[in-house]
Amino acid sequence: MPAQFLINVFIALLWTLISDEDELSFTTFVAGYLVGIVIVFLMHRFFGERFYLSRFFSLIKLLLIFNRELILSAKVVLGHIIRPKIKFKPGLFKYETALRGDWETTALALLVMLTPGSVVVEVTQKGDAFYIHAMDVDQSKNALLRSLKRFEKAIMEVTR
Amino acid sequence: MIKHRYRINNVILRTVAKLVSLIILTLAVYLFLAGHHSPGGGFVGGLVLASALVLLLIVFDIETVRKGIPVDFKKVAAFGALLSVGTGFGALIFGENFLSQAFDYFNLPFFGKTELTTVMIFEAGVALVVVGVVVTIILSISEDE
Amino acid sequence: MNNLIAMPMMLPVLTAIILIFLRPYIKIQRTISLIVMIANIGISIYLLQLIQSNGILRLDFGGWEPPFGILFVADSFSVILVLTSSIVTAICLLYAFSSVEKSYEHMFFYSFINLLVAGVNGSFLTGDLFNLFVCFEIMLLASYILIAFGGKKGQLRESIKYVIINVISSWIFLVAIGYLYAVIGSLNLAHLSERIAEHGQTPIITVISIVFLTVFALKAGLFLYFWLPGSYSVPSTVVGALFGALLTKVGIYAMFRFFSLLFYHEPAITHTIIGVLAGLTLVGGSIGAVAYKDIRLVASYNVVIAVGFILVGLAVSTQSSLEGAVYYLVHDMIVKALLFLLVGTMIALTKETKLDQMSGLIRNYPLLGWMFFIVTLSLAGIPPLSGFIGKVLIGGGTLENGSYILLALAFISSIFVLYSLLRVFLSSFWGETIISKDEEIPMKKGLLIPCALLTIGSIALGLGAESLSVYIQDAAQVLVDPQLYIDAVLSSD
Amino acid sequence: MSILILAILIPFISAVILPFAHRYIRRIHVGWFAMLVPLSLFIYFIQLTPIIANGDVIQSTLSWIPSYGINFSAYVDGLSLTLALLISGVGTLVILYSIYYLSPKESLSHFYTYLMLFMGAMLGVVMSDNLLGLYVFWELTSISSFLLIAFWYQRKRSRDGAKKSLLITVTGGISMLVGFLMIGFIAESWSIREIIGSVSMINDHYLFIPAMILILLGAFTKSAQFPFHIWLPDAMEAPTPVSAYLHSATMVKAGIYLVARFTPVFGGEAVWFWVVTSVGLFTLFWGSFNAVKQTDLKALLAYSTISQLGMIMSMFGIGSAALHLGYSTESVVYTGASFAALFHLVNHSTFKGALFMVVGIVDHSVGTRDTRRLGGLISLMPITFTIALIGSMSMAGLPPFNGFLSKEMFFTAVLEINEANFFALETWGIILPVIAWIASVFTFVYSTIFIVKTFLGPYQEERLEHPAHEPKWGMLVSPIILVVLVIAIFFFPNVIGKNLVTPAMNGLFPQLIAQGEELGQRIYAWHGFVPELYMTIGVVLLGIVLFLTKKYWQGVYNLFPEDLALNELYGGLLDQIESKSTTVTNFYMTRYLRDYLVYIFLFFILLIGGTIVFTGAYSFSLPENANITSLEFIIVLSMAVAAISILFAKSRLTAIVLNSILGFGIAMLFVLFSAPDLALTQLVVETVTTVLFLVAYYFLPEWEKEGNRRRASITNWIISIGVGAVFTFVALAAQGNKAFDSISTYFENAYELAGGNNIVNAILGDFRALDTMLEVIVLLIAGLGVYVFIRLKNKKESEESD
Amino acid sequence: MIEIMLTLALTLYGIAIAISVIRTIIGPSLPDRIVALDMIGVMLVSCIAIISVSYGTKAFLEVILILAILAFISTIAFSKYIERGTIIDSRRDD
Amino acid sequence: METLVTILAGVLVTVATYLLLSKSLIRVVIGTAMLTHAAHLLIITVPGLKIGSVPILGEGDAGPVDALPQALILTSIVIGFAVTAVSLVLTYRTYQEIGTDKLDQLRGDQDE
Amino acid sequence: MTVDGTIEFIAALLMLSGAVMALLSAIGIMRFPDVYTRSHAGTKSSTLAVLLTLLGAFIHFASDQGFYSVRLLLGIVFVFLTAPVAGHVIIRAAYRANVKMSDTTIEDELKGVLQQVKQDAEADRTETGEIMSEDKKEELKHQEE
Ligand code: NA
Ligand code: NA
Repeated sequence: MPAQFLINVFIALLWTLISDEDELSFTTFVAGYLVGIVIVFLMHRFFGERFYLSRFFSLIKLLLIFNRELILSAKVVLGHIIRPKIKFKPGLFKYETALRGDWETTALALLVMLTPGSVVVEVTQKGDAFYIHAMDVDQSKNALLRSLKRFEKAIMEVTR
Repeated sequence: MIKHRYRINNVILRTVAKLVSLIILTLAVYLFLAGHHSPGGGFVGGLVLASALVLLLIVFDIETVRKGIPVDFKKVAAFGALLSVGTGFGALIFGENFLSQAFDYFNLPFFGKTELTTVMIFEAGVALVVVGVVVTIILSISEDE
Repeated sequence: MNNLIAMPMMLPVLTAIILIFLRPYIKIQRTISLIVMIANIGISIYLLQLIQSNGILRLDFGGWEPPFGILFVADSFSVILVLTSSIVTAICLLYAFSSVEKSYEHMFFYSFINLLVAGVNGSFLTGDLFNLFVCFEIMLLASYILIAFGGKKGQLRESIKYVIINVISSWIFLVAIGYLYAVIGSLNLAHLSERIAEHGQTPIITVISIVFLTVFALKAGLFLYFWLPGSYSVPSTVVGALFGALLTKVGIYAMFRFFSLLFYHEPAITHTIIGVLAGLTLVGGSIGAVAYKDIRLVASYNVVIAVGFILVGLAVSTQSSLEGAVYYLVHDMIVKALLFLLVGTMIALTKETKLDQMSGLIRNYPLLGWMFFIVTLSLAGIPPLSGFIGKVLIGGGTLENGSYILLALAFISSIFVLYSLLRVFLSSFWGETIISKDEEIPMKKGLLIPCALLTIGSIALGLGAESLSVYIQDAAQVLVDPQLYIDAVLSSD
Repeated sequence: MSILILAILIPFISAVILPFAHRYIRRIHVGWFAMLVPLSLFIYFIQLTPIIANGDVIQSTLSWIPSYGINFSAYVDGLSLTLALLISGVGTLVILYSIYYLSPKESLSHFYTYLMLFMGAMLGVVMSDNLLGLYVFWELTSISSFLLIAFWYQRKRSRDGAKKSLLITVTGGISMLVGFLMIGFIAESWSIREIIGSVSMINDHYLFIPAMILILLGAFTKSAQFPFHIWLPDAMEAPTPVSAYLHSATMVKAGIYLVARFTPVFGGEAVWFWVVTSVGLFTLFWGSFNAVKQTDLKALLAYSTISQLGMIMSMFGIGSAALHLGYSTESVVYTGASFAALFHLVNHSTFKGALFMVVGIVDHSVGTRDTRRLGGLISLMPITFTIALIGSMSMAGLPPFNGFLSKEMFFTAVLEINEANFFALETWGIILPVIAWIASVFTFVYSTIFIVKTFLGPYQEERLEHPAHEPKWGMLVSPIILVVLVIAIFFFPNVIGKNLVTPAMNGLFPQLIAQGEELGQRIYAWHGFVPELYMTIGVVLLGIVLFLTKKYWQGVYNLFPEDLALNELYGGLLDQIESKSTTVTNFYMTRYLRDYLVYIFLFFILLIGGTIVFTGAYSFSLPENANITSLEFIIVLSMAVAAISILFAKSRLTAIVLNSILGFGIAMLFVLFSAPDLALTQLVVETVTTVLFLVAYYFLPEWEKEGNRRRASITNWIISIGVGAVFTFVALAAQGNKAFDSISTYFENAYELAGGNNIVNAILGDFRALDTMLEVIVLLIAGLGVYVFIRLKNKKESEESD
Repeated sequence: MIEIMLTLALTLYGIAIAISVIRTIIGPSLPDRIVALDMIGVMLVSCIAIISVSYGTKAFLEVILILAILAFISTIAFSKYIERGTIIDSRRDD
Repeated sequence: METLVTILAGVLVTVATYLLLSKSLIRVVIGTAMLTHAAHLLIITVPGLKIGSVPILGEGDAGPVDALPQALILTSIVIGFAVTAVSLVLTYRTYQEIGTDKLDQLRGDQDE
Repeated sequence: MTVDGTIEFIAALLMLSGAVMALLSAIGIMRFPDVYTRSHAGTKSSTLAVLLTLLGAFIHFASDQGFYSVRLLLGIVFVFLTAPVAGHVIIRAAYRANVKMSDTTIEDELKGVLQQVKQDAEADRTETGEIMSEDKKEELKHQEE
């Protein structure tokens, strides 16, 4: 995969030189890079690997999912805040994840935590389960579990 | 010292800290270099650098950090001071007043018109002292039995 | 351009840094430190000559002209003090070689000494208000470390008080700088002086001058000396000697500088206050000097007395009293160093600290005893030793000014000085010899020689007072006539 | 360098050389070398007599600190020469005596070194024209005396005696120095001659009388005048040659000399007359009165000396009256007293020196000086007895000895002054002859006691350390020479009178001499049947009666425990000073940081606040203010609240959290006030500091409730608010009193000047790079220091041993 | 208009900060204070951003970053202190 | 604004002074740190607040504020850090050796 | 309103809404019953507030000065990266330091698991010099109230 990137950079450089301007300019380089992306995408199968930017797209997808969740659950928390009487029922539950490795675990944890209303309190020693504190277990545990699954999938698209 | 009978899985913190400290280090270098024209400079650069190390020390431990950065921070500080004071004495060689700084613009390949100044050396010294001292202090206390 | 002026501060700084790299090599550390001090002595002497021929010298750091940059100003007053401090330090270093533990020497001891000296010399030389603050801090930081060097209980206990009190005084200093900058808008001493003269020393400026006075009073131990006896009696002998000789002098120097260069327009307020404080200091110091049997305390209170005495010279501020004060400063630096070295040596030899626990030492250590006797006389201002001329001139100044109470206090205090030290001499050196020849701790030459050098210094300074007079008159001249200083600094050359 | 200067210096030089001589030339007693010094000096001075007697003076100057007019200017006139001859002459004899007196086991090199120091100093005193030069030597005599008294420093009494003498004489010396400074200040000269020349110009200066009193204090302490005499008896702890030399013949005469020397300056003043005369007279009485009850021969001689010094002093006082009258026939009458004083000065040295040597011989011989154990030595020590007899008869003022002559002249003087009608003498004058006469009676009594108790009566060998025997001849030579002089002077008084005393009068009354007054006198043993003679006869008669009835009236002394009281006063004073000092100092030096900080803050509040009030700095207008946005207001308020909350924080962690809020707040204000660099630095430093606190907390205990008593806490509040108020007030006043624009517009050219756009950075890195460099050093010190603190620990804390 | 909005925003932030300060003071538990402190830090980041906009300067952008970083470090440090009592370990514990 | 900030500085001074007067060394050290803040507020207020833009050439339209006080404060901040570090370590070493951080127990021996 | 004007208005609106979010979060940390729930408001709702504000500022600079501030973007990333970790670490600390959960809490699956861990932690703390005891006393006192 780094090879793809290097090739892309090489193309960009080439593009810059070909453009033959008075000065080396960053915008030309960017343009060259964009051109390179197209070229590399077309040819990535020759390298027998995934197109290196597909991870990038997955990442963007992950972000989008996340943003949706973020806004949704922010609404929930804010709702609790402005409600005249506080009547949610917090709780601490265990969630076993399919993700493995430091980066995956971390990413999922970050997402869980960024989602308002849920915090990872502990990670098990093996790193295969989280203890999550949810602000309102009663109402949103299921919703939370659902978004967790979505996150897991999205993360795996990026990392694997 | 503490015998760790229970273990904390610090994976989240450590993973993020690695990433974050990279960002901080980059920022530190940036601040150092940019200082002449925008906020920053030797002090801030050094301090930020030091704070990155502090973060690593908190999140990891002295042993790990020492392995990662095997330098004597006292010497780093001293070397920094030597640089700073050295530029002071350096001016004498050129028959200038003590601590006279010189700057000029040069055309360098790839960088274009670049300003090179002895203040850079001076400030590098400052930064090194700051890093060296902050880390020395924190390490000294933390390592005390 | 007189880069030489920077050297008394910069050489020690550079040395201190280099010594860090030479940590394992004690011999080299010692040699370099000593060489640097000797170099400083040479430089100072040369500068004194240069000032005689060329007038006040200055060095604009980085070539930035005053009042914009920082500069060092070398007039006779400051250079005389630099010279004396270099001499004292060089001699104290000699003493250190034979007295300081190896483990200390491995712990950057000489770096700290160099830095202390750098701070002191910088304070003497700088012509910039804020830079003075920074130089103070260098000196103080080094002193914070040195006072507790070794980490003994007593040292820690006293040093923490010393540090806190100095932190507070530094804070007041900073605040005072802020105040003055708010009103005058400059940091260059000469420029400040010029502007104050132009604007007049308005009430607020007088108030600010008192804020400065508070700072320097704390540093010098003028009236606010209560921190001093405790702190000065805990560090190791050499450090104690350097403290006794140098530290309060910096505060005193600053007071002289500020109240002769900047705030000299309302002497009825400022100088009167200084006079009252000096008088009270003399009283308190005198009482303290005879109050205790711990010889380190006796020595420390003697420091206090000297502060009061010298400040009488400033309170009076006549040409004569100022000359006397400069003489007395030089004398006191040398003799106080000697006193502290002797006291430390006594303690090291007997393992006792109280004068009634020692007896008959003169049999065991005759030279030590006689040097103590000489130091006693010298501090009491007995001629022809070094304290005499300063005393005479300050006394003369008080007469010119009609300050009879100060005159009386100043001279009565020297009786207390005499009595306090005589007590030590009589009880510790004379009397039955209780240390037999076999249990006697042998006296190292390395301890004796530095003391002897200082003793000779005191005698030489007394007998050879004339040789210094031209420089000292010049020094006082600048204090009397600030325009000399201003012209030297603000003229572009 | 002239021979004169050399004469003063030779003793000092030999003081340095003698120890070496002692060390390397073992076979010859070092005293012989030492004796050469005064001997040669004596010869030198003798050959000056004709010149001086001629009315000439010799002078020579050795520059010391010419810039301040402080020099050693030797000036020899009759007065100086008289004393110089005494110093060198008696010196020679004393050293000769000491060679036999001191055991070679003693630390001879020290002894002679001190003695030489003393001799040089003494010569310096009597020959200095420069006041400060005189003072130098003056103090040197005190110091060498101190060293000599404590020659046997292992003895507590020696040390105490030495200490007492040093304290009293140096205190007097310092007082005298102040007097010198005053007189020098008003006369604008350090030269005694020049001062004398300008007396008429300076004598109505308001410092004139204070200067006189201060100088007299110096003279009185040195000459053991009442009430400062208490050091002299204790000084008898010194080896006897020292007592003979310093404490009777020479050093104590320094004060007398000073009075004589300053007579032309202060002489015309009533204060001078009365102080000198009455102190002298009372001392005369008190010394003689107390001498009678002494049982130690040396103590007896000490009090006798005190008494005799008082007598000389009073005569100088009386003589000074002449200057009040100026040039007139009457004045000669009074100058006679001074003449007598000078004459007695010489006489006293001869007989008293001899007597001291006798005591030394007796002591040496039988091992005691206690009159209660002595007696009957006449047969065993006839030569000694003869010497003693001559000496004490002279002391008692009997013919045919020199003491008689001077005492008669003394009587004449007191009788004459009784007649005077100035200085309120009409009323008080009669006291003078009365006291003089009474004192002479007691003098007769103790002189008799000296002889009778020692040499007559029963010989009680069992009470002595050794059986009595005559000493070696060497020890007798000196006293014999002295008593020969005692007799010789009686028969040929005018040799002294004409060659020494008359020229010396020049020194006292130069004004009168200048006007042609003839002050020389011929001395006669026989005046005819004049009141003086009757007085002497009365003295003898009453003296014998008193001696014989001594045991009946001795109880009188119990009524006068004052002498003891004076000594107790001295001892008590020292003890009181020490203990009160300890109490006072302990009272405020509590070694408690809080108290020290209270002092600092009170000082800050009172002094600065006081100055504000005093100078009127309180009236000012507030500076022009920028607007306050709500965010700013909230931030400021939050900071204030957070800060105050720290005071109430129950845990240290809370405190540090609140402190972090402050840090954030400050950084925020820096942002608001357009200081990005500061904000950056503040933030990082704050964080690192916090981390530091947390690291250190690990080692420190949780903080406890302060548990202050209510009062302490109220005090704390008052002080805190006071400091805050003063700080704020001055700050506002300073801002409201802006007088000049800042210099910093210059830095706005940072780009052209230093090649940087960031002005703050340009200042730090270039314009004020020195600050930055040094600040880095500060940081370095802190870093290394922390390392040292932690690494350098006492392995085994052996508490407090250095 | 925009200026008013910015001022309003700053005021709201100010109030939020004030509330957080109160939480820091009243606690009651130490983690409560840390939560509030962390929040103050993050809100200040926003404030500085707004101030930069309203002052029209880019000079504070570094401050924003640094503040974010340091708030994080402080929080980590405090938390570790609460958790363990020591914030810097000498040796690896895993 | 200037007056407000100055008063804030005054409040900080008051609080700091109160802390300095306490027995516990840690309180005292915190007090010293707070004093420094007050001094900095004072100095930054000196040239007048919000009358210029940031002292970076080319930033903002108004002329730059007086940069000198800022430079001074920067120096002082760093020095303050150094001092705090030293006093903190001294405090802890004192506690370690003597076993108390209470100043009233740190008086030491009386001579007599 | 011009395009630029509109964009700037949007930017300002973003910032303002961020401010509103922040205020709400602040109210949250006042109102919520225990530290665990407060942290939800504190560390995360405020994250959103920052996101909005910084975005607004970014847009403003981009449109107003044509300046695309990498630093602002980096700031956003940074906050996103660190805020949750901070929350996690605080909560974990609170939990391990035995800060009580509110009474309304309905489940605690970690309780049993961490029982042992807590005991160990307890033992460690006492071993390290009762550092925490005072802090904890205070907490307990507060919770009793
Ligand atoms: Na003793
Ligand atoms: Na003793």
